[in-house]
Amino acid sequence: MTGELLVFIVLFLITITGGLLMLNLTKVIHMMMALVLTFLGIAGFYIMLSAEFVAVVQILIYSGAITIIMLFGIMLTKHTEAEPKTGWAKKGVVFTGIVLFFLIMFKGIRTISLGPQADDLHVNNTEQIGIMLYTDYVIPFELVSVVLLVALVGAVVLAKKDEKDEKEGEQS
Amino acid sequence: MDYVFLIPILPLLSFLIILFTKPIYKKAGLVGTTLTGAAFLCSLVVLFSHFAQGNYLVEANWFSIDTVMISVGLEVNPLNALMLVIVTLVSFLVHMYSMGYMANDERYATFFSYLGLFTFSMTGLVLSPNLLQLYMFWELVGVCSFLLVGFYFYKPEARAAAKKAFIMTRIGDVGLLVAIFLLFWQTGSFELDVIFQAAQAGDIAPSLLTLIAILIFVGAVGKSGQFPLHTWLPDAMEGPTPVSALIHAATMVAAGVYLVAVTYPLFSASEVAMTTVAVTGGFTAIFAATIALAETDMKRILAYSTISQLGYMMLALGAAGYTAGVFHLTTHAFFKALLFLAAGSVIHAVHEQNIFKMGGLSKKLPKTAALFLIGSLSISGFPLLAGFFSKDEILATTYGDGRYVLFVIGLLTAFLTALYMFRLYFLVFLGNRSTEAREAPSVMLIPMMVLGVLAVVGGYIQTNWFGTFLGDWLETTPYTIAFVHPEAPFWIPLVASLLAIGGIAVAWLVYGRKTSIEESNERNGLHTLLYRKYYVDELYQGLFVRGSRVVAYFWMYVDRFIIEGGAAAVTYAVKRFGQAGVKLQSGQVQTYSTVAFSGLVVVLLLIAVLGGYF
Amino acid sequence: MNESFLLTILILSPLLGIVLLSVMPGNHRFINYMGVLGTVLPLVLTLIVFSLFDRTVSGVQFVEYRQWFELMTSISPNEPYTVAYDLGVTGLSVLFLMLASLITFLASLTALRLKESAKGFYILFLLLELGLLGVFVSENLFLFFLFFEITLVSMFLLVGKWGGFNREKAAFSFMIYNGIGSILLLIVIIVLFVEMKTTNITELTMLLKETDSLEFLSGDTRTWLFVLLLIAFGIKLPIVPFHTWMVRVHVEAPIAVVMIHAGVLLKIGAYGLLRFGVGFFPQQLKDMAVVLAILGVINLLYGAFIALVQTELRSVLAYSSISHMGIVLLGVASFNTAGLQGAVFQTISHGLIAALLFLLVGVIVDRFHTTKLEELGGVASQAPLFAGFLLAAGLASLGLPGMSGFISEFLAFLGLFESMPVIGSVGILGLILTAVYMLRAVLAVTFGERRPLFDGIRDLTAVEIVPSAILLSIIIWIGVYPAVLSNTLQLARTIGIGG
Amino acid sequence: MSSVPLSAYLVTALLLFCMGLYGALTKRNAVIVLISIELMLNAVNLNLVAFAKYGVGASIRGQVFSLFTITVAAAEAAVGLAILIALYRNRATVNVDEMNTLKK
Repeated sequence: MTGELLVFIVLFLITITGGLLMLNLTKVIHMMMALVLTFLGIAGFYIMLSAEFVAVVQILIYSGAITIIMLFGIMLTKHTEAEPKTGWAKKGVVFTGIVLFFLIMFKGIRTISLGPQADDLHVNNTEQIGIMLYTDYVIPFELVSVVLLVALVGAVVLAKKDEKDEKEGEQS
Repeated sequence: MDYVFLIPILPLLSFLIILFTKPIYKKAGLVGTTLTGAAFLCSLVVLFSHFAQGNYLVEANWFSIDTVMISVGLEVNPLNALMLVIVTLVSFLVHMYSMGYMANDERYATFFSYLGLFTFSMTGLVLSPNLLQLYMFWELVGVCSFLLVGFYFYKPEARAAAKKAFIMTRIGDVGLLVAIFLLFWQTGSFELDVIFQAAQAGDIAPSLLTLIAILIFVGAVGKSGQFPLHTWLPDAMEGPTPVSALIHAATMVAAGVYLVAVTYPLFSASEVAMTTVAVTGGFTAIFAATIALAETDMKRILAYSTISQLGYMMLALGAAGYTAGVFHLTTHAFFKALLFLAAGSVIHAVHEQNIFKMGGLSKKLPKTAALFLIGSLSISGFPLLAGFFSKDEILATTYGDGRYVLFVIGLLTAFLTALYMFRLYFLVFLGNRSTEAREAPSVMLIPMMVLGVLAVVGGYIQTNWFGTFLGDWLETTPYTIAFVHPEAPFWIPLVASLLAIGGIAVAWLVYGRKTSIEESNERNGLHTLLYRKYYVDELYQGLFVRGSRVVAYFWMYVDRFIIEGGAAAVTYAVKRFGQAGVKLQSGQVQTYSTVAFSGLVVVLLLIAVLGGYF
Repeated sequence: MNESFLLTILILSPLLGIVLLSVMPGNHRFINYMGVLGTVLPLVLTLIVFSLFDRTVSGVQFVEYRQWFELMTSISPNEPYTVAYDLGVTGLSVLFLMLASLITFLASLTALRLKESAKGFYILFLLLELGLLGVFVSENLFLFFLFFEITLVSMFLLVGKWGGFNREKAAFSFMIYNGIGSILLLIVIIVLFVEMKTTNITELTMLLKETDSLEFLSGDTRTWLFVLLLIAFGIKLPIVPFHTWMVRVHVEAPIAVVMIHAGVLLKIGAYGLLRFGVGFFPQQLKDMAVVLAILGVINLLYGAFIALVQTELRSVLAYSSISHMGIVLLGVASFNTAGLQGAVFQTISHGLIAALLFLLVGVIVDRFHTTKLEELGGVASQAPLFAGFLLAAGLASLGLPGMSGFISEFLAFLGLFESMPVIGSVGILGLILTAVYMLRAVLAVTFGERRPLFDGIRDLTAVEIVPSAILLSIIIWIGVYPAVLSNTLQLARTIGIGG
Repeated sequence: MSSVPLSAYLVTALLLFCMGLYGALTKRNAVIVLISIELMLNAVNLNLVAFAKYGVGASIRGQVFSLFTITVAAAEAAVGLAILIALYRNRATVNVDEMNTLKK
């Protein structure tokens, strides 16, 4: 057993445990926290896969930003009561479907092995990404920025109280 | 002879004219009487030209069944010509009589239009040269009878009686219909001539021929009120009395006898069928006569008497007495029509039908009483009146045919006939009970007088003394039928007369001498049995009416619960399937995506399994 | 034969009325009259077709043929499957055509008293007529099916919107049953199309008759197709136990629609059975004749018995229709000229009689607001004319000679007695039962004590007398002179069996 | 060669994807549903990065793609949450069972 494999197993356990906890915990906040575990585990995988920059971004965006946003979301809405139970029939149908889906995909990817391994990813990883972004992918990059801007504005507009609603709120 | 067609057409014209001018023209009776009178004259002319020219037949194509052409036509042969005269004569007289009897009825015109339709149908029936046409008119007269019995439609009894009359006769009609079908497939034709030739040539198997003859007889039983389909005829007395005289005494009910006479070649070819006819006739004769003994309603007594006399005719026909049967049919038409019209005159005068509530009417209604007496004597077989000769002929034939049991029954019936007729006569016309009554107008009396004369002299067309004119004429037929002309023993007329007079005497002893007789409510067993008409009505009510209702309810519940239930189950299943679909459309994204994902899994599974990845 | 556009004009003629109605404002005073006028044009055209129809020539007349579309298939790349626009009339269909446009016209008259949303009613009504006319002039199974479906849809809407209390239930059971029927019919059509490469009815009849060697379809397949056809048209006819929808529709639908339904729509079942069942699969029919006859007897007696104890006039008439359709089955089952002729006669005659009876029921509903037998009675005192017509219609229905019902029943049973005398003897009891239930119902309405409740009731009005009198006189005309049907029918030549 | 094969990463990603899917389809709280979707996106990202190292024509492009995905996911999270809050204000619930406006 190599050290790499050991690390993989540890990360795998962390990630899956986080996922399972998310599915099985009852309080919403706890679920969020379990997910942070998963996100961190995934970041570990990124490092193993010579993607330091992505790993850092993962930690920043997911474990940081998105989690915080979601926590805000939870706090702004009702969260005190426990997650209501879903019917067994529906759960069963979904679970069976997912297990079948898993088995089929698993069968497909179990022994997959593609081409040679890329060796130079860890060399100046961030630089490589930066070059790539500003050369080949400059247009998508700019578009993504527009998307982000739109999302920002959209989120503000959506979350802002309607003036009409406000008036009605005042009247009532 | 070429104006034979006028005979049915004139009454039809009467029907149509009255039907369409009903709201504007008030002289319906006159129109009907005139046109029927014209038809009667035509019949007379046809009768006499038949003596000169013999049989007559005209036919036209009607429609085709594939290659078989079905025709309609008019036929005159001795039997037809005689029937025509009887029908049109009685119809004419009844028309005339009704002008007085129905004068105050608000549906006066309707009555005459029905009478016209009936006369049309009856003459059409008589003139038919083929069985299909005969059957059509056969049903039509049934409908007219139905309409006229139910003429007082607001009376529930009339409604029930009309329905009963139609349905009971239809049961018989179905027998006739089946016989017609069988004959058609045996001979390929409805024409009587063709059928008779085939029967004579032996083209029809004997057993089948017997079956056909009996089926035809079933039709006759229904129409002529023979046992066991007799119960409608007494009930049919709910109709106006002239109708009872015309339809339920003289013409339509005699159509059964006529039918047997018309298809006589078929009957004479089968001994079993003949015996059936004779036994049914004889049994009906005495059966109905006994019921008439206990009946209290004037018209119903006459109705049972009609049944009994029709049984007599059947007995004659069954005993190979073709002439005797037709002869009695003729005389019976006269005296029974007379009796009914006279009874109508009484009812018209006193508005009462129970004979125990009448009495002493001979003083108030002398003419009616005299005419009724003539009729009663004639039907009882009093010597030298019409009924005497025809009854003798029947008794002689039965004796000559060797059916001694039936002969005795015939004699007994003759005695009973005299008894119940004079029971009726004495109770109604003698005694000194005083009832308000006025003699009928002459428009009613004249027809009765004409019939009275005929009831006296009508018998002389066929006697052993002055010649058997009627028989010689009737029996001119191209078919070989074994007509029986036994040498009647001299004692038969004697015994018959004695029995008739004996019957009258017994009636006198029981009913004639007393001044007034109350209807007694105490009845012994036999009397009750007779009074309840042997419980035949009750039996039918219980057996057939209830029976069919039970079956009907059974099927209705099967329909309602099993078939509707099955249908409901199908609809329920469809509905549930639809509801399941509706449930999926819950508006919840999760449900939608679950369905979409399940679809994906199914597709993947299919690809995996069919593609052999597993 | 020369190409003519008469039939196309005929089936499109209701469209004129539809267009005119749709541009009229819905509350216009003359909207009902417009609707009636819309049915006059098809009637006139049908009369023209009827009178121009050559009764001395056999075969299909007024043929119109246009190629509609072609299907290229991998099964036979060189022989495309052709679907054609194919019209024509035979002696059989011209009679049904006449029946359809006549009854539609008379039914439209009875709808004159309709007050609410008459516009929509008449538009759908004319659409129904279009479908009916199309069904009877189609010489092509696809066209037949198309028009058949048009009748279903318009009928569904008519029942569902203008019906009685339970109209929606009635409409849905109508749709479900008839939908199943059309699916089966479609299956048969498709199988025939795939196997025979044509859907022309006459061509199919010839091909299927000539190939005794079963070149095209095996005997088993034919039997199955015949059974499917029997069920498809049996639902329409209807054959017990597929009849519940029809009773419901009879009880719930508006009177004008019931007249068409009982008078014409149910007759599509008989038409289909005669044209396709007898035409395409004579051998199979012969093999299953006993089954058919038993079904017929069941229909006859079952309907009669149940009609005997119904307490409501419409139900009595509905079950009486079932009973009468049994006679059609018996006629078909006998499979000889007399029987088949009887079946056709009975179909036409029952169409007329049922239309007349329901027309009068419409009057009852209008005047007395009830069809319960025990609540009616003694009507003959207050409305003698109405009572007279009802009595005449009832007598016609129970097969009174001189009216069309008799000759039809007579022929059907005559035919049956040749092939199956025993079944015939059982079935003939139905004639007695018919008399019993019909008289019971009719007399319960007309006869009986005068009811003061009904004093002052209006007798028939002119607009009711005219259609009743027309129907009754046609019924009597056919009864007195049946050649008017049999000459046109040319049965042996139309259906193609020898005597 | 690395001792951890490509399929190991792929199976991990598959597991995560399945968990996310299960959560997205069964959880009632809309926030958790959103988070579950994020989890599915993460699984995809993991695949992208794994292919960047072990895939056909492996190169840095896979990582760039995953960055784009993360960006879009962030935007999605933001907008989703905004919608959620707007909805919550109108209907006072985050229970997806009660969000059935698609039906009407």
